Amino acid sequence: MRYLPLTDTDREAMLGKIGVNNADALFRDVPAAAQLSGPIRDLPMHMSEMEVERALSTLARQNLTATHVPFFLGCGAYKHHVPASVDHLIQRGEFLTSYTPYQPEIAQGTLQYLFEFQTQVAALTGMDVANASMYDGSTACVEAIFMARRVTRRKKALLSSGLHPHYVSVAKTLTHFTDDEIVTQTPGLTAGAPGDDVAALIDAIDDETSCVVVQNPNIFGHIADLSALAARCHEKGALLVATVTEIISLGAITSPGEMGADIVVGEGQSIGGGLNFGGPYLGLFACNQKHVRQMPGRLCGETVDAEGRRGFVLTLSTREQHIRREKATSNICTNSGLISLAFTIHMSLLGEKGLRDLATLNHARAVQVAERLAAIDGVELLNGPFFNEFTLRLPVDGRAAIRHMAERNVLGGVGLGRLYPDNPELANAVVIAVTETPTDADIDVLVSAYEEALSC
Amino acid sequence: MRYLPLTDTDREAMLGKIGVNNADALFRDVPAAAQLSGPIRDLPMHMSEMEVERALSTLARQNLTATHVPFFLGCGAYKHHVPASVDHLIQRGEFLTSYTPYQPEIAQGTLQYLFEFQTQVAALTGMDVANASMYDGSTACVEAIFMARRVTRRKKALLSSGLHPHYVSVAKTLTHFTDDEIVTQTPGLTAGAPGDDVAALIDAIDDETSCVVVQNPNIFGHIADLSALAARCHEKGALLVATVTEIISLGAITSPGEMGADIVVGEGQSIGGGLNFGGPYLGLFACNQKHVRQMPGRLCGETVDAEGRRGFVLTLSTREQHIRREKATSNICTNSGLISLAFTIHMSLLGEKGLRDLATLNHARAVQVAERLAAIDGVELLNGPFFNEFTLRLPVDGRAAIRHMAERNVLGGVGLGRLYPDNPELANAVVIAVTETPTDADIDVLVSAYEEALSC
Amino acid sequence: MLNAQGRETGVGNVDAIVDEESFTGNRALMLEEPLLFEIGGSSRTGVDLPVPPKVESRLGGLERTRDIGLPGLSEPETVRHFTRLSRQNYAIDMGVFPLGSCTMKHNPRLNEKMARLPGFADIHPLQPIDSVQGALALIDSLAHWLKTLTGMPEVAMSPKAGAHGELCGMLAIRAAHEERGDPRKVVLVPESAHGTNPATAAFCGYEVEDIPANAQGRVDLAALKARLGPDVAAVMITNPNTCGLFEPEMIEISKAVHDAGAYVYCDGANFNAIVGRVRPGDLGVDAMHINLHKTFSTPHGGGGPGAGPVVFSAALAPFAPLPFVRHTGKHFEIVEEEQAFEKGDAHRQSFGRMVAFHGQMGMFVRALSYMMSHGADGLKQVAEDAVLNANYVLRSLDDVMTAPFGADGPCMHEALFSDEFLDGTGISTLDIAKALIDEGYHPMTMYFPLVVHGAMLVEPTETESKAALDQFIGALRTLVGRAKSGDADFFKGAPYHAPRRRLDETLAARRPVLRWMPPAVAEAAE
Amino acid sequence: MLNAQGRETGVGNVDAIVDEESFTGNRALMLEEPLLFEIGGSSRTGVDLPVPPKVESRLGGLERTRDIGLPGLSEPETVRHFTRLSRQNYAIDMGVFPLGSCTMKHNPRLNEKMARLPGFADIHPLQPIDSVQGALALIDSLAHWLKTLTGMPEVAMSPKAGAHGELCGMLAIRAAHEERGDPRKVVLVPESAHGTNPATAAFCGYEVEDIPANAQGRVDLAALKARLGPDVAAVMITNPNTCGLFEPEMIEISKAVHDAGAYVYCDGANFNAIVGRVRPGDLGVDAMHINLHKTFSTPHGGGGPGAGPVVFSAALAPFAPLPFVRHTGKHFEIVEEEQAFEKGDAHRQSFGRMVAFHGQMGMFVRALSYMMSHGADGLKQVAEDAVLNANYVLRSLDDVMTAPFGADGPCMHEALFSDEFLDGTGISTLDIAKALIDEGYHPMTMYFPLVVHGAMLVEPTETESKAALDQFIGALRTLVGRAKSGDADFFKGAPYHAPRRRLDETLAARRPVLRWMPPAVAEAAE
Ligand SMILES: Cc1ncc(COP(=O)(O)O)c(C=O)c1O
Ligand SMILES: Cc1ncc(COP(=O)(O)O)c(C=O)c1O
Repeated sequence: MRYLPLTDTDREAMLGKIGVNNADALFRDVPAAAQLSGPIRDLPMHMSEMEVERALSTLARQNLTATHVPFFLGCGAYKHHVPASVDHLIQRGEFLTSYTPYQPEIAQGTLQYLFEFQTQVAALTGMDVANASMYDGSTACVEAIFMARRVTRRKKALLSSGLHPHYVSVAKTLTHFTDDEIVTQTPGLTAGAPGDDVAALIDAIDDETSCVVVQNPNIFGHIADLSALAARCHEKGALLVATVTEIISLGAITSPGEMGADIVVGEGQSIGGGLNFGGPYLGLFACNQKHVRQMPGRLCGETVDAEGRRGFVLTLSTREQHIRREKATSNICTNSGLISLAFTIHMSLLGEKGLRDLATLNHARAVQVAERLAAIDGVELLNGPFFNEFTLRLPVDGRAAIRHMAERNVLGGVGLGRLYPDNPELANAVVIAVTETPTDADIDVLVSAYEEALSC
Repeated sequence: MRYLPLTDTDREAMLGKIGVNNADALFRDVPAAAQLSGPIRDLPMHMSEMEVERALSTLARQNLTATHVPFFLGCGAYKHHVPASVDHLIQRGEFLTSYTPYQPEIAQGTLQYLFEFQTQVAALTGMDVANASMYDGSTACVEAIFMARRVTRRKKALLSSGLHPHYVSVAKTLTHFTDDEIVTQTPGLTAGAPGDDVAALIDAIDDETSCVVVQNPNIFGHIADLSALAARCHEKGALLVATVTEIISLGAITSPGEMGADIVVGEGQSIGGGLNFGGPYLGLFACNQKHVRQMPGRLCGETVDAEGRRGFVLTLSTREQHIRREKATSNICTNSGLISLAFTIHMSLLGEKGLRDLATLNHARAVQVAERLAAIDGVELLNGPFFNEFTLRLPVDGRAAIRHMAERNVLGGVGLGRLYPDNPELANAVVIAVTETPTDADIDVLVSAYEEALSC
Repeated sequence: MLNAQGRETGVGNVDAIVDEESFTGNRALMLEEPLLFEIGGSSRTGVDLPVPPKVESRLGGLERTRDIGLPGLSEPETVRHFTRLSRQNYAIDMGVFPLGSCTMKHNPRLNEKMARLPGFADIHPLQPIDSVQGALALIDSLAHWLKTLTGMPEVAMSPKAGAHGELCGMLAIRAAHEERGDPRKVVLVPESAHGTNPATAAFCGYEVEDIPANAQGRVDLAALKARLGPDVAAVMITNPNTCGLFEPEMIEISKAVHDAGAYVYCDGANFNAIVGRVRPGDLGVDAMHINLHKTFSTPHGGGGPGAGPVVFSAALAPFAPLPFVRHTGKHFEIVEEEQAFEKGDAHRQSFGRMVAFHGQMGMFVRALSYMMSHGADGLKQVAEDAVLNANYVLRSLDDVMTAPFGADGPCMHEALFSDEFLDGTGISTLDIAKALIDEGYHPMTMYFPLVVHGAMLVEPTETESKAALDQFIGALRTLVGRAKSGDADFFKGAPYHAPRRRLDETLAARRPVLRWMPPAVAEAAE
Repeated sequence: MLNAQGRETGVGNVDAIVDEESFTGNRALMLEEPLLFEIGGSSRTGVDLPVPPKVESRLGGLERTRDIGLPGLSEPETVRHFTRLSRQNYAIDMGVFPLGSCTMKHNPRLNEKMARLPGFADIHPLQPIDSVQGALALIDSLAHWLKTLTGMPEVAMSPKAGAHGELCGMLAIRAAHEERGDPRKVVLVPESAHGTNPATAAFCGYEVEDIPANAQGRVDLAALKARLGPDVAAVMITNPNTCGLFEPEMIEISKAVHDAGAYVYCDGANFNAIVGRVRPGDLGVDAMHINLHKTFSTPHGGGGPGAGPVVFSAALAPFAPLPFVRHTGKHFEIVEEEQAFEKGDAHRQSFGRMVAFHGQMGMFVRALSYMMSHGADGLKQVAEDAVLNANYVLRSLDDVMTAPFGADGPCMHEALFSDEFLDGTGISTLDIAKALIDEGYHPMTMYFPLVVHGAMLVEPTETESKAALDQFIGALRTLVGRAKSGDADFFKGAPYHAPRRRLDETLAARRPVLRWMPPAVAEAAE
């Protein structure tokens, strides 16, 4: 076995040192009833690297790959071009094969990029501080709801109908057995402002409300001004939790922090991450200084060493499970380390200028495509303002149309029936994301694919 | 420009420090007649990474790729499975972006692997010492001819007709303007021993002969015992230069050193290297201790540092151009550094056991395929002994048959008409290499492809 | 002696020594590196982009007006910045990393390559099902491996890490009790458990109570039985436990728990010790998470990402979360929403979705690649070598260090020591750890588990060679000798050669600085 | 102060210092590593292979009988061995690498990715032409870039590195003279030329004679004219030359050489200084090699591989080597053999093949990727920034170091210093270089070119930022100050912090040990 360095001679010698005759003797605590004789049945024996590579490549080839076809899917996961240097750097063994930086003297590499990551996320979201990452946007979102409860000592969270339905489900699941109350509405496709329920939320906030959770841009691509909502939250002593699933949007639109959000959570996959069929992704979590001790997850902080040189350490860990156990702010331990590194690297490459230009490019391409598709007979563009994603109402079932295109190697968007199976009002709607990646040719193919799909 | 760190502000400040107004002033030594005004015409302006990747990927997709089809080509370049860790390690910046180890205190990484590489090559070839690599097998081969001249002070080199025709051409080209004499015969396809001219060579050696250059396995895959030839060379004061283009063969057959060769040169691409359409490859060069000071190329040697710790340095550089200039043993400077690292890593992974098993596997698969193809009507297997490569005589033109199969996505071998366009005797012959990489299914496809190609 | 270029080729001044710092602060290949914000510029960028088409903005007046305040770097500077940072880290690729409970084993590069195949890395979670059949087949096949290796009938693939898996398991347990109309409130957790166990139980609204341990570092069965009752929903057990010991009475424990109408949650973080040799299903476990980033070697990546699939017994299977992959006979489908199983599906009672999309695909590919490479035979060998290495370390050190449970026989995959052997030296577990850093090692886990004073938990894993272990043992024995000879000053000062000496964690916590600020702002803030 | 786990969180003993070596010889992250043969074993392997089918051997009695004597390593040990070795290297990715004449610029990772596309990396040089049209198109397009950038009508793509390119150019020159029936014997090469120039000329059977230089470090035109005559076949000139200076009289030089019936070979190693701004074709050059691994950033890889395509003037074009790619109107083909052009082809007079197959495809992909990324505008900026950086270094140091040609005006891409400023200090160029190592830099080129005493040739390249240069300048100024204050002992002892102190090259050459031997054998050999 290529991964096992011990030779039989080594094993002999070591068993000798230990003073037993064979490996079985080392497992003597295992009840006889649970001892297996040979290798487990129903599983293959070891394979050469070549054979494994062949088998897995065969599976990989059975998927329709985004780079190989015109691609326009979004709804919480976006395809952006990630510079080659990002993947090169995160594969350095010193990053890839290290552990959580528990020994700071030999983990300054990890600690410093975490400090840089926290700074970038805080700056992007317009907040004071950010943590060292959560699993993904959906888990960051529910952690924000729990944090709001700790801060406000209230239990009622209002969820916007524009919040990603998976995020809503996760919040419901994790609060199901706690005494938290989750209030949600099913979204309506108001033309010009699909899923925009800011007004309704403002009215709904009461003295039991711990927080209001909104997404911007929302699941339909709509973007809204959250200032009034924030003001109302603060009047009522509730927190505004803003969710951002397309982080690139913050290069073009006002940050939630500037609009008054108290907690900003998000999905960071767009910067540095790939699509990866949904994971691993990158949970972003930012808030204001005054709430920092209620934050979930790891935090990296600056300090000095014995010789007075600047250095970094994990800090405020009395919030965390390994110190606080059942009183911890969260049970999270392993987070999204390496993906936050990819984010930090890609973000350093972009810089302020690159991010703004990239966001501008995304928006311009999306507007272009939206206008061309809206021009197709029977297609209605539902969005007023949007960033790089928008919703169309088709004269036919959205999922069917998308499937029809996929069979012709065009990945033309997400049929909302996929996300809202029980909501007939959304059955004909599709959400289309346009990033910097599609070529002009891809866009032409998309447009004719829609024309073709609707004409049959 | 993403690769250029200077900002215009930086440039201003620096021009100021230098005391000129603009960059043009720095080029004042360039004759006005040769000064270009704007960017050179007929070339595109800079492109985003995304666009470059797209353009090059498009070209790449226009080639029929070995991994994607049944593949059986050899003749000096072989497809072997290279473990993923090899490519990972050679991409470490400390290896990839370093220079020739001229400052040994901060180049021990490179120097130690060169020392390991030299040891591996010497052991494999059965010689005392090896250098730190040449460009490829063909240039190593001609350097051996020049070295033989320096050692013997004679000018006549006899080249076996089993030597790769490209190697023969290179030797002819590089000796064309020197007063060296190159004696060659065109190969004959003697059944049982194609290209085997050991006997003829033994007769041809005379007192002017500086060296005899043979290849084993030869271009037709035939393997021969070189001991008698070596003995005769030594009798006559000539050197035996053995060339190995499939280095994996040395895991199964007796090394040239053991058969009495004085210089062993070879192509190391089979271990750690890819096909790369012919380059970069890896020139191997080994000889015996007594001739070391006549060797071309770099040598790494062991020494100690000021504190007495073992360390490595480039040594015996008085042979080299940067010290010896026109009296150097060769003009080579940049060699195949990183490819020799890949070789060293792959060779360490294989080890004695892995290399022998791999060679056994190659031979067994090749024998299997040879027998199946020889069973086809009208197909004649010309080889007696062979390793993983053999020659067939077809009832039709070899290149045509190969082209026919390629159009059907089968890369079935090399038609000898490609290598010997002026030798009608070889027109119907094809050389087929079988390594560990083809699957049983690939082999079935190959066999039917030949049946089909011959039946039309 | 001079060479032909006229330069010396000797060794220079052997005795010279240097004290003061260099101008740059660098020490040859040990390089200092500022924060990227200190070298970057807001007009600098490491990307080029095509010019956008001219369109009328549709941002609805929400255009960003204020600067973000994020300096950028050119690509050369970026590559250098992160390369220099990386060199301040220790990693498995560099040497022995015996961090107990973390299973720091070799990460095969094949797995990295496979995870990057465009067919896996570049597909969207919401693509039409028929366009991702290969991906679903992979998830299904990994699920088969996990169920077969654990001897359990069901597995939930979506949990994102071990702690998330614990949550998954406990939610299923809670759902099962609710279903029975018997919502219990208490979960029993041994003091030796990892912090995530009690934290998770609390997260699901349970009260956490301690399970007493016996003198051998195992669960005290009698005490447990005594505590079990109608209020106990579940027992969370780690087996092998965090002392690196197997629970010999596991079957009885499970039986007692079941008899009391409760469920057995097993923390599978230590599965590496028994993989391929023992199936938790045969021990009566109802739910167990598997850290793919431990046992199945998906890299830890400096803290993540991981993956924590959870296997379930028949009793809990119906409550498993969404989504899940199933084969309909003609193709694979993924069940994402409650609505999807009106048709009397086994999962009707699913407790729902716990994360967006379908789980850690990138980790799934790596884990399956790892499993296929080892095969059933190789995995069994993994467990045996992991346990062999740990016992070898235990027996090579227990004469000079204190092995609290050493006398009771072999350990599993971890060798546990207490700081008793340091009594009176004034030297602590922390000091030993820091001194190991100078020797070129990552220290073992310190001060965990809490049941042993000044714990040192050594987990070599199966991918360490005997030679590597012998050198590690030699280094540790030397340090222990030095400690006993009472050279406390030396230890208190360690590490000496690392990029940093000891860091002031007290200061960091007292005055948290959690982000960089532009100098101006920072001063203002003072 | 203790944390909740009961461990200290302070900084420990600040004043403690450590002198003696560690048990392992490691210093935290600076790790010692034995030879792989000292850790490997002959039964060990890091690969698994399928079992071979049973067949009757056809090795004809040549089966290997003796052992090879090559220990193997498992994959974990291999990855660790080479990772640890790599950490003993300096590299561009780590910091400023101002090695004059080597153009150590940033190597974009995109190029590495592109070169690994299976469509390029995994095709065989002898595949049927119609199955490699994309590869031939790439070579053709790179050829177009090279011809356009140099303003020359023809290019030979197959040379494997710069020196091989020189050989290519000189062979073409020799062939051209032979064709004219006027085989000349002498090639003129300035003393400042790189060693490969005279070595190459000799390799082609030419006698090498010196070209005198003038006081400004340029070719002495008058002296050159005086020497030119019917016996001179060619002049090899490096422009910009190895002193980092442009030859202002290049056009006159070329004219004089041509008038004398000889050819101008230009060493293009320094093309980076003028790429996109000056076309050698406009200077009368007949042949010039281009080091793709310098100007076009294909990585140096610790010594190679490189690529050295050669551009030719119309006069030499017909003599260019085989093979070459051409487009027949309907597709690309590659002309490999003399036979292929009986049909009155322009290349009828080709001097033949100089290497197997078609050249360094892997490097071609990287170079083209680099060129497309920069474009005509970016490449011009490359030359300007490279020259700007060099002049900035020159003017930031010429007040404390000796810049022999500094007074004559700007330099090109390299700043050249002599060791005059060290006179009387007892400190040499070598000592300064070794002291720079401790500061975290790779030293500049030392003792080359030979025309300047104790030369220090600094080539920053365009991919260094101003901040990086300022720190480098600061470090060098500090060292120079220290040298002048006469602290020779310090310099003679440097480097202090590198993995090794100065190495004994004298010993290495006197008693060459060029390979590892099993201890037994080694002793016997003593
Ligand atoms: C015993 C034990 N349980 C649970 C966990 C938590 O797993 P994860 O970090 O993957 O969330 C760990 C990991 O450190 C562990 O060691
Ligand atoms: C001026 C000069 N000429 C020629 C060469 C030789 O080029 P290569 O090393 O690619 O053979 C070099 C490279 O060091 C050089 O600097």
